Amino acid sequence: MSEQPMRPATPMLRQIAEHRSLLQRFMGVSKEWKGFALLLLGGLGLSNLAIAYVVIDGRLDGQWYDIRDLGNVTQHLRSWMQDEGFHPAVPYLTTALLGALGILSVVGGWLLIGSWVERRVLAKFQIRQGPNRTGPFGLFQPIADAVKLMQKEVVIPRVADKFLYYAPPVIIFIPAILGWGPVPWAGKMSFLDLNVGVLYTIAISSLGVLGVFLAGWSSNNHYSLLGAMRTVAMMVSYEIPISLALLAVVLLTGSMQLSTIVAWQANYNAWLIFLLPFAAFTFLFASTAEINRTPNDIGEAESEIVAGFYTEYSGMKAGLFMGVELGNAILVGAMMATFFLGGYTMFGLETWIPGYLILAAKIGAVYFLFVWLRGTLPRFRLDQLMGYAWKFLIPLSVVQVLLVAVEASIFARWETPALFPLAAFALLNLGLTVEMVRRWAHALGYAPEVAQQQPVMATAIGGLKAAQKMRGG
Amino acid sequence: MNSTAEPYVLNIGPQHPSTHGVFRVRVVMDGEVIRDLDMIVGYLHRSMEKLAEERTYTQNIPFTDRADYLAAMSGNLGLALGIERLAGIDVPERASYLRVIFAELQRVASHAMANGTLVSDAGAWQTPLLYMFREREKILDLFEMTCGARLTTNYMRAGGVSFEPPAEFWPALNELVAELPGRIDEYMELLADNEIFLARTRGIGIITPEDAINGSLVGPALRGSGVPWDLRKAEPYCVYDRFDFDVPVGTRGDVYDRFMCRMMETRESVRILKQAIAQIPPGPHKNDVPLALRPPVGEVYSRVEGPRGENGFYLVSDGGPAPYRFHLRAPSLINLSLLRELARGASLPDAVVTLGSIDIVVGEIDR
Amino acid sequence: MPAGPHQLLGHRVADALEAALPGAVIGRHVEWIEVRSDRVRDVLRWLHDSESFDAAQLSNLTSVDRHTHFEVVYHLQSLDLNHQIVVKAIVEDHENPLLPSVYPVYKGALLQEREVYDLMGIRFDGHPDLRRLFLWEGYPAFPLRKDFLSLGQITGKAVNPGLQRFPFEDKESPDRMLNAGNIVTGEREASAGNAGGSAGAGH
Amino acid sequence: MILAFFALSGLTVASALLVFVARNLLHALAFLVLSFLGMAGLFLTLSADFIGVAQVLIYAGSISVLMVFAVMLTPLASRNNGSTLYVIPAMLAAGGLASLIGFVAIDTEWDERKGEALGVSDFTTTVAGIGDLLLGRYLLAFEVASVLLLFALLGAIVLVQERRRAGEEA
Repeated sequence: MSEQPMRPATPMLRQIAEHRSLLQRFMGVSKEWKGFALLLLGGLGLSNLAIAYVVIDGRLDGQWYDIRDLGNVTQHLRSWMQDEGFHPAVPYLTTALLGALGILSVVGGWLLIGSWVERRVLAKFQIRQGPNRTGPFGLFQPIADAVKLMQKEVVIPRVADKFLYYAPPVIIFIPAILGWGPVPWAGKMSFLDLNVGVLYTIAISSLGVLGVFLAGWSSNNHYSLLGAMRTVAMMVSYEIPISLALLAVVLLTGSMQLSTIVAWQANYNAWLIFLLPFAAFTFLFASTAEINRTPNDIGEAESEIVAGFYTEYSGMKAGLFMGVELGNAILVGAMMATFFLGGYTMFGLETWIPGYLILAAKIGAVYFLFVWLRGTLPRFRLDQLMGYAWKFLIPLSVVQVLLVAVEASIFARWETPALFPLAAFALLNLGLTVEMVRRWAHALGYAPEVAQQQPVMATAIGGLKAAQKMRGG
Repeated sequence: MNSTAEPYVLNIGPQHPSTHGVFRVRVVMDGEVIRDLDMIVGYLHRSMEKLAEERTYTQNIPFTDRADYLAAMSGNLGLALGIERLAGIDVPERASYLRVIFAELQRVASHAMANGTLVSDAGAWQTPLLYMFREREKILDLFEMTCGARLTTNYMRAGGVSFEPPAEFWPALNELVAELPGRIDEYMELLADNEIFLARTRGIGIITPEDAINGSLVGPALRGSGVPWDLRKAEPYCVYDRFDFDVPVGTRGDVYDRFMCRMMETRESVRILKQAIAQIPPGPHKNDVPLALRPPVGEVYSRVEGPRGENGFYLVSDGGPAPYRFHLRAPSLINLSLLRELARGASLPDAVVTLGSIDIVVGEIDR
Repeated sequence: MPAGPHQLLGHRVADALEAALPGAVIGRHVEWIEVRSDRVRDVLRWLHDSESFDAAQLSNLTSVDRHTHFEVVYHLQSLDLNHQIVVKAIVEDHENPLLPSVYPVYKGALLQEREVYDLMGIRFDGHPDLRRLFLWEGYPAFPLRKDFLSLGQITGKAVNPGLQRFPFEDKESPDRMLNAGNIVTGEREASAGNAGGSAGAGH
Repeated sequence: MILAFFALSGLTVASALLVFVARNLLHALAFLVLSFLGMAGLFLTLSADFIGVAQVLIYAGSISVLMVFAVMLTPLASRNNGSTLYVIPAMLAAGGLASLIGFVAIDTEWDERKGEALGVSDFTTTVAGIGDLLLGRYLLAFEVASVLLLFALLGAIVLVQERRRAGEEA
């Protein structure tokens, strides 16, 4: 062995040794640029101070240029149109189109960047780089992918049911976009503030089943059909826990309107995830089943049934299915944030930061959780998942609904500051959830293997006799 | 399951994410349950055994790279040992140690691949696989330093090994050996107590020790069933009798046991590596052996404990420069003898995991 | 002597076999014993059941073409006693080699016997599923036989019975693939030919 | 509003017709779902948002899946609409029903509320109103329906269990 420093011995090791991190590259830039960056930061800080003054002063509230709530803009626009004396349909249509455009740009923008985010985050979990060649940080990767997918030949199986084969990639997108309707992005910023918002959400999510089934059936492929039947069975089963979890939310807040649910959480400064931990878990878990994400992605378990219900789709049709998965993931993130994480509010922070940014951050957090799960967990089996829904989530959810009904009636009649009953409910629900889960799991005969039966170490070799001796001893 | 449902045929492979190569299985399914299974191999058949009859013994060593391409070193070693025994060639001591070191490194790399793909089959989207690839990459770097190739190493020769490792090799090896136990702990934390992984692998694909022995299973598939059989101890080749190591043996014979056996074997390999690095003597790495070797008339069945089990080489010599008959006992193929019995009545996800736990390499099945 | 370190010497095995199954052993060698091909299943079953030999595992099964006859070589392994026994079955009939399958004794022979049948053309009587393994049904030759054209002789005289058409391809309608295996709805048919299962989805 | 009404009713009626015309059972199912959705849209134009959403949830979402399973799990189901001898009685029954509905439709005085424009405020609290009615005035009917459904559920479970036991014996 020589004393001099070792040269990397293989080309790849040499490449790794020569690679500079982002920080190193930043430290390498010239002094002038650093000073410029510092100046820029200072300017930003000063302008923020000016904005803060206006906000505290209160003269910003409700102005059309108050971008903390984009609803102000449309409100002013509508009142201006009514003042001008347009036909009553014009302001209606204009605002409707604006809102639709907003939703479409959210979903479309996400499709443009989502796959990059997912692959990049997943890559960090998997100690690799992820796409980093196309554009800055690989940001143009989704565009390149889309271009590639569109150029690809769309192969249609000869025995496929042509009529039904074309429809699903479109059908499946409908719920992913319609679902955004009732989501409140800020106080006045919700496209369709239905007073049956919760019901609407459930109804829309149940529509996705049809697209999946038709895709699987019309492809005329066993993998597709297996995937479709798995997905349909799972979606139907997990709709019930979702409904029960949301029923608990509705009982406690006393409204099915999404904006009211958010306002309730903001009013009492209590996120529902603290009050209803089991409902939040149920919703999250069941949602992963609904949208086919790990650990519940059995509908497209690639190690078993290739790509599940869209095995036979190629080119942009397959791309649409993948895009819908991305879209659904943030839709579920929005629902989770709205129902359980306080929506666009953040304990008063929404006065300072636009509510839609807060909601986007929460969606991002939930989405990050999804990617984390995908990067960590193996997948369940179909029977395990169905058993989990029917034997575990549904009975416990029913119990929880009863409990919440009692709590809600107490809450409505108790004349104290809301903090006390809510804190009591939070503690009670958490404790009861843990106890309930423990007991029910015990009753179902599930016992975690405390002492794992690891392989034993044999020092001598042998055959069947040795094996029997080891097993007996 | 509804028994009146019509069974249907599902064609898994040759291009399928879970068949680990061009391996094809036709299964008759009833809903999600497999009723019958037929495996169809040969997509990668190169008739190595026939080709080998036209080549000299040394020229045949590269074939063993291409047979089990995830454990080229073990294949090299088995054939080299066979040729040496057939022709009566001595090996320098240093070469024996180098062989042990490389064979054990290869075992670590191959087990990392096997366990990673098994967990991938269970649905963890590539994370464990890529974690295990990290160590495998380092090992392949070591191979590349030494003999210039990463997979098809062609490293062992009759009478020694082809190259002395370069100076960079030893510090890199020491570093790897020092960090491997921590990495293995990391995987154990990630997987061994993971509830979902346990639910997917505990009690699935159980092979009894009787079946395992009778079905000619070898390697981790045999040891996972509870049979303490390891050729490194049973028939110590090279210098394995000088090392202190244990044989991990499963208790139930299910997928999880086979997985854990591989994990723990990796630990034992690290133990062996440490001892080998400490003991390795100086000296030549190779004895001079004529290229066109003409062993005397006779036959030999040499075998080594490869990552997938008994890598056997049956060589028949008629006194010429090429073997009269060259047979490669492929553990991947023979371990599949019980596949049909295991898969019948299992559900499709279970069968996929079971196949993953047997750990096949299609290049070796088809040869 | 290139015997394995734990290989039992042929004489000891041959003596014991002679006592138990007279007439089965036709040749003895230092390393192996040679047995009559029609008695090979009895021999292996006896070795498998015997306490003192305990040949629990069929470690390896292969065959050698000796121009005039075939040798089928069985490497038996006792795990408990840690020794190896080599048994060779001499198949005299070079035209139509046939010997009993040892699948009833060793399940591990399932694929190994199929491989020998595929590449060497030795048929095993009593094998449950004797089909080609690597090559396809109907491939006209057995490549490991010594009379199969090898690379050195490829120029000139004989015609190489290699690929004439893609395996499983139906000549009449080129875009239909015949079934490679012969399983149809769960029942394995006795004949080794194709038995058109459902090619597409069964709707 | 008129435009929406005609578009939605056109969709509903056309897809309902296509349900009968389609030879393929699953095509018919797809059209049926489309028809359900059109109906839900009609409810929404009538400001009955609860019923509209419930229509989507129950009919388009759940009943259709039920039908899908019924079609898929029926052994040896011929998945085509075959021509059968039931055509003539079915036509007669359908004609009778249509004439009944037509008679009622013609007989009804549709002009009853003419001139009284219904304000939006009349419909703001349909959900609360429905809830009040269900758990107040129509409590008995509501409870009877719940019990009926519960028994149906239990009955289904019992039926499935019986069949499994019989299958095990055989």
